[in-house]
Amino acid sequence: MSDTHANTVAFVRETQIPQSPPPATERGIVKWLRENMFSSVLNSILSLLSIFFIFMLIKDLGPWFWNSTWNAENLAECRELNSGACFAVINERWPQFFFGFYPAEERWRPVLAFLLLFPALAPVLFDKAPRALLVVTLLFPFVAYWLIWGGSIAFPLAVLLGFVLAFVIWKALAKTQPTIALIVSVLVLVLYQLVVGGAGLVENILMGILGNPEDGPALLAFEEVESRNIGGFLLTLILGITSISLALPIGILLALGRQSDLIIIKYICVGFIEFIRGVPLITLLFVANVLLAYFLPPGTTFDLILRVVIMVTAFAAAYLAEVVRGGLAALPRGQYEAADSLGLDYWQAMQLIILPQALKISIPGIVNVFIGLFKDTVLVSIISMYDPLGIVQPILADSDWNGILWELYGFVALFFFIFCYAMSQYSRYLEQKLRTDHR
Amino acid sequence: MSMAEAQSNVPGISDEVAISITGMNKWYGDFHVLRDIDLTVQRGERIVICGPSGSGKSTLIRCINALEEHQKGEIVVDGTLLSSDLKNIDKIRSEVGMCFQHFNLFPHLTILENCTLAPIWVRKMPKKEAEEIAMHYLEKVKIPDQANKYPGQLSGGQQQRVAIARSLCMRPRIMLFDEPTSALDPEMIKEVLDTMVSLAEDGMTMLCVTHEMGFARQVANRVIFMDAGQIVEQNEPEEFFNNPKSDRTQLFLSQILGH
Amino acid sequence: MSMAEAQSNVPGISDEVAISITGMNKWYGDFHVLRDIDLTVQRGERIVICGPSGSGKSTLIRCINALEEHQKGEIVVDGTLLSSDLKNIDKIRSEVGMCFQHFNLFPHLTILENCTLAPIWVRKMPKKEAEEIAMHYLEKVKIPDQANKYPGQLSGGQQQRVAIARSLCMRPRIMLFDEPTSALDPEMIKEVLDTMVSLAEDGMTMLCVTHEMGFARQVANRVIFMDAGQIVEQNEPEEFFNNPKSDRTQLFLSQILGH
Amino acid sequence: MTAVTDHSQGDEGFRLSQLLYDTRYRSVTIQIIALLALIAGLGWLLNNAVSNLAAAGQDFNFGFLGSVAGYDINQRLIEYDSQMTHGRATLVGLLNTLLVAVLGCITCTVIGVIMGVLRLSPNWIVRQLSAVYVEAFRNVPVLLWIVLIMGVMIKVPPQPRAFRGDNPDATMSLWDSVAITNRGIYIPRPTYEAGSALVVGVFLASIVAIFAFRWFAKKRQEETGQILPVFWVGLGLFFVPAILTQLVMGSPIGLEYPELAGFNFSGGIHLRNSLIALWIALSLYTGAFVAENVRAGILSVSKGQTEAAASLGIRPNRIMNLVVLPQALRVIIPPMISNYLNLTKNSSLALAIGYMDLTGTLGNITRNQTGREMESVLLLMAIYLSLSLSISAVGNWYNNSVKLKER
Amino acid sequence: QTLAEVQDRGSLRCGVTTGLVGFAAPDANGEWEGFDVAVCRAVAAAVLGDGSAVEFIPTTGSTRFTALASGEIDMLARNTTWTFSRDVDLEFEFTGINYYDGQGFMVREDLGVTSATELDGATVCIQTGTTTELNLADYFRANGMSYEPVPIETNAEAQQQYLANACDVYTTDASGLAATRAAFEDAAAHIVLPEIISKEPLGPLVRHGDHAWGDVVRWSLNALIAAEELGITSANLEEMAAGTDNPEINRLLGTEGSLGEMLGLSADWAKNAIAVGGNYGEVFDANIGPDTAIGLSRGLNAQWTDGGLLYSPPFR
Ligand SMILES: Nc1ncnc2c1ncn2[C@@H]1O[C@H](COP(=O)(O)OP(=O)(O)OP(=O)(O)O)[C@@H](O)[C@H]1O
Ligand SMILES: Nc1ncnc2c1ncn2[C@@H]1O[C@H](COP(=O)(O)OP(=O)(O)OP(=O)(O)O)[C@@H](O)[C@H]1O
Ligand SMILES: [Mg+2]
Ligand SMILES: [Mg+2]
Repeated sequence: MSDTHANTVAFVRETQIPQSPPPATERGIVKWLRENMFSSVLNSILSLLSIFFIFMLIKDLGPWFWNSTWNAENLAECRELNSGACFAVINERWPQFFFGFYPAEERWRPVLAFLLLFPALAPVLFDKAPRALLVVTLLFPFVAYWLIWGGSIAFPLAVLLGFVLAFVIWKALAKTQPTIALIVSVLVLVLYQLVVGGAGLVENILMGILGNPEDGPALLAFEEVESRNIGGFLLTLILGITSISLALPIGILLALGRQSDLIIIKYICVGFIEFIRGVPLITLLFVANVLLAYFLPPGTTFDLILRVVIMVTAFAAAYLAEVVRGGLAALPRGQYEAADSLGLDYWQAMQLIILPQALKISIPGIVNVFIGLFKDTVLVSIISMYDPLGIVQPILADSDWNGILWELYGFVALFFFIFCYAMSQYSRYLEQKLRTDHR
Repeated sequence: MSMAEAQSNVPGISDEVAISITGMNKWYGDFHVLRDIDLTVQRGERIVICGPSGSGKSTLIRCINALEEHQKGEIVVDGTLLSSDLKNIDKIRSEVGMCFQHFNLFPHLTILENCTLAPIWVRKMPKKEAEEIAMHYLEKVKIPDQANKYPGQLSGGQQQRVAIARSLCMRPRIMLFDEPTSALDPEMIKEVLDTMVSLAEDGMTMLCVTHEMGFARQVANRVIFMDAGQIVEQNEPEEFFNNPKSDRTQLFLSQILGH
Repeated sequence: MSMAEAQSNVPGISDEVAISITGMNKWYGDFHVLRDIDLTVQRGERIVICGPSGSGKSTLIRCINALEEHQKGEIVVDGTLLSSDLKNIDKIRSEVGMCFQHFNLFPHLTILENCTLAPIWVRKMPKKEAEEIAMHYLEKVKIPDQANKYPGQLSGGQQQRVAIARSLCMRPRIMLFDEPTSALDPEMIKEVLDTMVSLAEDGMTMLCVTHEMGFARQVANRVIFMDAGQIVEQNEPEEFFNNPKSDRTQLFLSQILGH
Repeated sequence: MTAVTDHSQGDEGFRLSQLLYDTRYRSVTIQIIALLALIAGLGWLLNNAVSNLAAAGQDFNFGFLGSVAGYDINQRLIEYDSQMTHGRATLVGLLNTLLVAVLGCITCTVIGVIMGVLRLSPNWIVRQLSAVYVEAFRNVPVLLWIVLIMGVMIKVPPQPRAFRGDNPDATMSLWDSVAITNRGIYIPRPTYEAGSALVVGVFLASIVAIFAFRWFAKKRQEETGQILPVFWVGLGLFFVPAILTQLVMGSPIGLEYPELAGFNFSGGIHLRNSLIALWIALSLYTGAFVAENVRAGILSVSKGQTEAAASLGIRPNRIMNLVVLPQALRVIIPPMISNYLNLTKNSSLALAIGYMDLTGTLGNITRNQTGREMESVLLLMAIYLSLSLSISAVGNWYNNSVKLKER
Repeated sequence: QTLAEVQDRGSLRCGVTTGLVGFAAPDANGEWEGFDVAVCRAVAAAVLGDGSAVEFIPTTGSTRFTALASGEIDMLARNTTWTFSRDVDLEFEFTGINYYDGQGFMVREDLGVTSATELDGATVCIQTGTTTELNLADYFRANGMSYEPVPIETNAEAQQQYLANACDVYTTDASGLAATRAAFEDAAAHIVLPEIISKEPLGPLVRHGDHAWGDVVRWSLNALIAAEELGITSANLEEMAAGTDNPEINRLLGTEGSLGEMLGLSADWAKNAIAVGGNYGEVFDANIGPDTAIGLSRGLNAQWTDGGLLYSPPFR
C-alpha cells in the first residue's frame, strides 16, 4: 500500500507539499448546460417547458411592442398607424402621470424637491456620505413642503421653529432626565403647533416681514398649489416618503413599548398594533376619508393628503413595530446585561447599544414594510385621489383614448416595479454588507 | 470571623469591607435559587467561586451587580445598600465591573468605542480623556493595536480581554467574573488567565466564578464551593483542594480534576 | 510494514484493511485543502487526528463518508471503492457511522425515533426490532430513560451520546468522530469520552478528530498530526506526545498542553 | 431594568422623589401618566364624535341593518334578493369575502410551494423564471394586478355572442363543457339523478379506504419493515372505484352544461369575472410571498441535518420527507399565516372591480344608500378584525402544537 | 357660516364627478369643464366675483355625500338625484334642479333590442351607491324579469366594460348615457332605449341647516334660469346691466333693489354668475346641447314658456 508511512514506524513529513492548481475539469458552455439545465430527465423536461413558455410570451407580446406607436392624437389614429401598442397616450399624458394636475409652469418645483431628496437621503442610506449632509436631511421636509405646496415660506419656517424649540429643550434636559426630557419636548411641540397657536403666531409675524402672498407680491413665496391638484407619481412619492419617515420612529417606539415591562404601556401598544394589523388598509382609508371628520372638533377640516398620511403611517408603524420587535428579540440577552452592568440607563442602552443592533438585524423586514407601504399608496385611488392608478380614470373617460388599457396599467406597473425592486435590491445590498461587516 | 481575620494579615488585603452579604435569599418564581447566603469580602480579596452547574454561582454574582433582584436579605457594596433606589443601583454599578462568559462586547462598536462608551455616557468624560484611559487599559491587556477593529474581528481570548478592559475603564473597585474562560478554545484560555492574574497582582478586589483550578491555586485568597444555592464550603485554596471537608466538595473536585 | 505488523500484534487489531486512502487530493475551488493524503487503517484500529484549526481534519473525515467528494486519489472503505456510483456511496455510508461536533440530532423526533429512523427506512427493519436495537444502544450510552424526550430537552453531553447511539444503530463497522466533545461543557466531556472509550474497548474501528489528549493517550493506537492539508506526523501516542519529531508538532503540542 | 424589591426599607417614609427614582414607584408613575393620556385622548375623540353627531342631527344605531336593502347582488352563496335587509346583504358580502379568501389561500399555497421549490431547483432557467415571477408580483401593487387581470378578463376572452351562429368565432373548450367568455367562465354543474347516491357513497368509501390503506401500510412497515407504495395506491383508490361505479350504473351523476340562451349562457356554474380576477390576482400576488417563505424555510434547515441524515445512509428524497420538510414547516407556518391574513385583508380591494364582498356591500352600497357612515365603517372594521384575530388564533394554536420541544 | 368660510378662503370647494364628459371632466390640462362645472363656476362668481376661484373635488357615487357631510366640499354639483331620504334622512338640502333626468338604458344596436321590456336575462352594468341601482332592482322586479348586475365604481369603468361587451346594457341617467355614448368612437352603433324608468331630478346640494349658504347656491342657479327667461345672454349682459326698463332684470342684475345685500353678496352677484358662461340655455348648449358631441335636446329642460319644466321663482 502506501509506502510513505508504512515503511517508517513513525511517519514524519519533512518537506511541504506545494499547493497545486485544481485538476482541469472540462469547462465551457456544454458543461454548464448539462449541469444547469439538463442534469436529469425531470430537469430537461422543465427546461424545455420553460423555453416553450418564454417563446410563447415573446411571440405574443413581442409584436405588440415592436409595432407600437408613440405619436398620435388619439386612439383611432394609433390604430391606423400601427397594429401594436399605443404608447402615444403616455406620450401625451405623461405630465399627469408624474404630477397630476400640478400647474404646468410650476412643475420645476416638485422636480427640484425630488432632486433635493437625494442629498437628503444620502446620509441615511450610505454611511460613507459626509455627515454634513444631515443638515439637508433635517431641513428637507420643510423645504420640500414649501416647494411643492408653495405659499409663503413663513409657514414651514414657523413649524420648523417649533421643532428647533423642542429640540433645544430636549437637549437641555436630556443630560439629567432623559425620560422627562422626551415627554416635555414632545409636549412643547404639540402645544406649540396646536394649542397655543404658536405656529400661526410666528407665521403671521414672519408674513408681516416677508409680506403675505395673498395680498400681493411677497418675498420667498410661490404660487400656492392645492393638494387636490397634486397627483400621479408625485403623490405616490409624497405619501410614501412622508409615511415611511414618520412610521419608522413611531414603529420603533411601539416596538419598545411592546417589549416593555410596564404592563399598561405594553397592552396599549399591543392593542394598537393588533387592531391596525387586523383591519384592511382600505377601511382605514375610509376612516380617513369619512370618519375622521366626526372625531375631530367641529369645523376642523384638514387636508386629505394629510389625513391619508396619518392613516398610512399608522398602518405602516404597526407593521414596523412587529419587525423591530423581532430584531429586539433576536439580540442576545447579554447585550442588555452588559449595558446594564456598565451603568447605562434605559434610554442610553436603547440608543447606544440595543437599537443600532436591532435595527440592523431588522433592515430586510423594515425595507419590506416600506415596499409594502409604497405599493399600498395606490389604494388612495379608491377614495378618488389621482394617484398613478387614479389618473387612469380621467384618461379612460376621455373620448380620445377610450378603450386603451394595457399601455396605461403597464406604465404604472413599470414605475412601481422599478421603485420597489430598487428598494429590495438595496436591502439585499445592506444585508450582504452587514453580514460581512466587521469580520 | 476567624477566617476574615486570618486574611487581613495577608498583604494587599485591608480591613475595609468591600462587599457584605447577609441572609440573602432569592427565588425564581417558586424555585429557591439562593438560600441564606452570608458572605463578606474584604477590599483586595480575591475569591474564586466554584460548584456544579445550576448551583447558583452566576445568580449570586449577578445579584451583587443588581442584574437580578434578590428578595430577602441585604447586600452592601462599598458601603452602599443595594435597594430599589435607582441612584444606589447606579452608584454600585459604576463601582463594580463585570465580565461575562460570552464577553457580550457590543459588535457594532470598535474595541475603542466599546471601552469609551460607558465613561463618556455614564461618567460624562470628555472623549479624549476616555480614549486615553481606554488605551491605557487596552495596553494593560496587551491589545492596544486592535483598538480600531470590531469585536467580530478578534479571537475569543482577545475579545474576553477587551471585555475586561472595558470594565476597567469605569475604574471599578470590585471586579466580578462569571466563567470568563469557559467559552474559549484551550489555546486562548491562558491569555485571559494571565490578564486576570496581573489584575490580581495590582490588588483589585475580585470575585470569580471559574473551574480553572490552576488559577484558583495561584491567585485566590479564598475558594467558595456552592451547591444547590448554598455556600457549602469555603477555605484557603491549599486547604480546599487538599483537604475538602464536605463529601459534596470531594465528589465535585474528583470530577473536575479527574480527566 | 513494520508498524502494521506491530499493530497486528495488539489484541483486537486484525490484518484486514478497513480504510485505505492513497494519494488523495481535494480542492475547494482553487483552494487546495487536502494534499496527497496516504492512510491505511486496519480493522479495529483507533486513530486520533489532531492539528490546528483549518488544517483539513474535518474535510478528511468527511471525504471518507462521501459527504465531500475528492478530486484525485482513491479511497477504499471496507473493500468498496468510493466513486460517484450511488450504490457504492450507499454501501459505504451504511457501514460507516459518523458523529458531528454539533450532534445534528433531528429536533422534531424523539430520541428513540432519531435512533430508529435509519434502520426503519434504510435497513427496512420492523419497527419493533429497530426499537429494541435502539434501546440496546441507548443503554450502552447510559440514557435509556430519555428515550421519549426530544433532543432539545437533553443536555449537550446527553445529546452527543444519543448521536453516537444513533450511528451505532446502523451497526457500522467503522465510526468517524469530528470533534465530538468540543461543543460541550467540561463536565459533560467526560461522559462522552467514557462512552467512546467503552466503544473502543469493544473493538470498533474508530477515526476521531479531537484535542482531548487524555483520550488519545488512553485509547488511540495511532495519533495523526495534520497541518495545511497534509499529514505531518503519525506515531503511537506515547512516542507522539513525548517525542514529537517535527517542529510543527512540537509547537502545537506545547500550546495545547501548555496551561 | 432590574432592581431590588426589599420592603424592609419602607420605614424610611415616602418621599416624592421616589416617584421618579425608586424602581418600585417609577414604573407605576409612568404607566399612570400613559393611561391618563390615553383616556384623555380617547375621551376627546369620543366627545367630538358625540357632539358632531348631535350637531348633524344623527344618532348612532344599527337599526338600518334591519331595513330593506333594495339592491341586487349578482353573486350570492345564500338566498338573497333586493327585498331583503341590509343585514342579509352584509351576510352575503361576508360569505363572498370568505369564499374568495378560502379559494385564494388554497391556490396561493399551491403556487407558492411550487414556485418556492423551483427557486431552489438546480435548473438554471427554471430558477430564473421563478425569480422573475416572484419579483414581478412582489414589486407591483396588488390593486394594480387586480384591475389588470380584470382588464384581461374583460378584453381578451370572446363575447358570449361570438359563440352564436352556425360558424361561431369562438367555441367552448373541454368538449363543449366550459365556456370562457368575457363575462366570466361557465362550467358544468353536476346533477344528481337516481343512483347517484351510490356513486357518492363509493367515492366516500374509497376515501376511507385510502386512509385505511395508509394505516395498514404503516402497520405493515412497523411489523415487517416492508415499505408499500402508499402514494400510487392512494391515487388509484381515489379515482378508479368511483369512476367504475359511475360507468356501471350508467352515469347517474350527470353534468348540466352551460348553453347559450338569450343574452348569456345559462345553466352550469357561472364564475364571474370579478371573482376570477380577484382570485387569480390575490393568489399570484400572495403566492410570490409564499414562495419566498417556502424557500427561506427550506434553507433554514441547517446543512448539518441533511449531512447527518446522509451519513446514516438515507436517500435524498427521503431526507427531504423525513428530515427537512418537517423542520422547514415549522419555519414556514408562521409567515404563512400572516400571508393568509394579508390575503384576506387584500380581498377588500374587491371594491375596485365590483366584486360584492363585505367591503362592496356593507362598506360601500349599504353605507351609501343609508348614509350610516360611522356605523357601517365601524361594523366593517369590527368584522375584519374578528376575522383576522380568529385566523391568527387558529394559526398560533397550530404553531404551538408543532413547536419543537426545548429544554 | 359656509358663505363666510368661502369668502375667507377665497375659493369655492365644489364636489363633482370623477369624469363624465359634458357634465364634469378635466381636459388634458386639468381644466374642469362641463354642465355641472358651470354651476360651480356660477356660484363662485356670485360669491367671489371670480368664476375660476373653484377647487374641483372629484367624488365617486360612494364618496360624494361623505365629502359634503364632513365639510370637505362646500357644495356638491354632481348629477345627484333629489330624493326624499337624501333630503330628510341624510340631512342635505337640495337647492334646485339644474337638470330633469330619468334613468334609461343603452344597448348595442346590433343586439336587436328595441325596448327595455326585452331585457330579460341581460347583463347590466350599474354604478354602485346610486339611486339608479335601486331603480333598476325595482324595475326588473316589477316587470318580473331577471338580470345580472355588474357593479362598477365609476362611469369610466362602466364604459370600459360596456364597450368590451362584458355587459349588454348600461343603465344610468339618460343624460349620462348620452354623454357616455358621445365619447364612443362609433356612437351610432349604440342606442338609448325609449323607456325612462324613473324621475331623476338632478341638482346641486349643500349641507342641511346652513340656510344662508343654501340660498346663495339656490339663487345663483335660479339667476341662470331666470336670465334665459328674461333674455339676458352673455352677449347683451353688459348692456342690460347698464339698466333696462324691465324691473326684474334690474333687480336681478343689481341695478335696482338690494337682492345681493340680502344674500350677503355684492350687488352685481348675478351679473357675475351669468358672465361666466352665459345663461342656463347658453351653458346647456355649450356643454351638452344638440351641437355638442353629447347632443342632448332640451326636452323637459326647456323653459316653462317653451313647454319645459324650468321655472325660476321670481326675483323680487
Ligand atoms: N431567569 C431564570 N428563571 C428561572 N430560573 C433560572 C433563571 N436563571 C437561572 N435559573 C435557574 O437557577 C439555577 C441557578 O442558575 P445559575 O445560572 O446561577 O447557575 P450556575 O451555578 O451559574 O450554573 P452554570 O455553571 O451552568 O453557569 C439554575 O437551576 C437555573 O436553571
Ligand atoms: N465548503 C467549503 N468551501 C470552501 N472552503 C472550505 C469549505 N469547508 C472548509 N473549507 C476550508 O477548508 C479548510 C479546512 O477546513 P476543515 O474544516 O477541514 O478544517 P479543520 O481542520 O476541521 O478545522 P477545525 O479544527 O476548525 O474544525 C479551512 O481553511 C476551511 O476554511
Ligand atoms: Mg453560570
Ligand atoms: Mg473541523
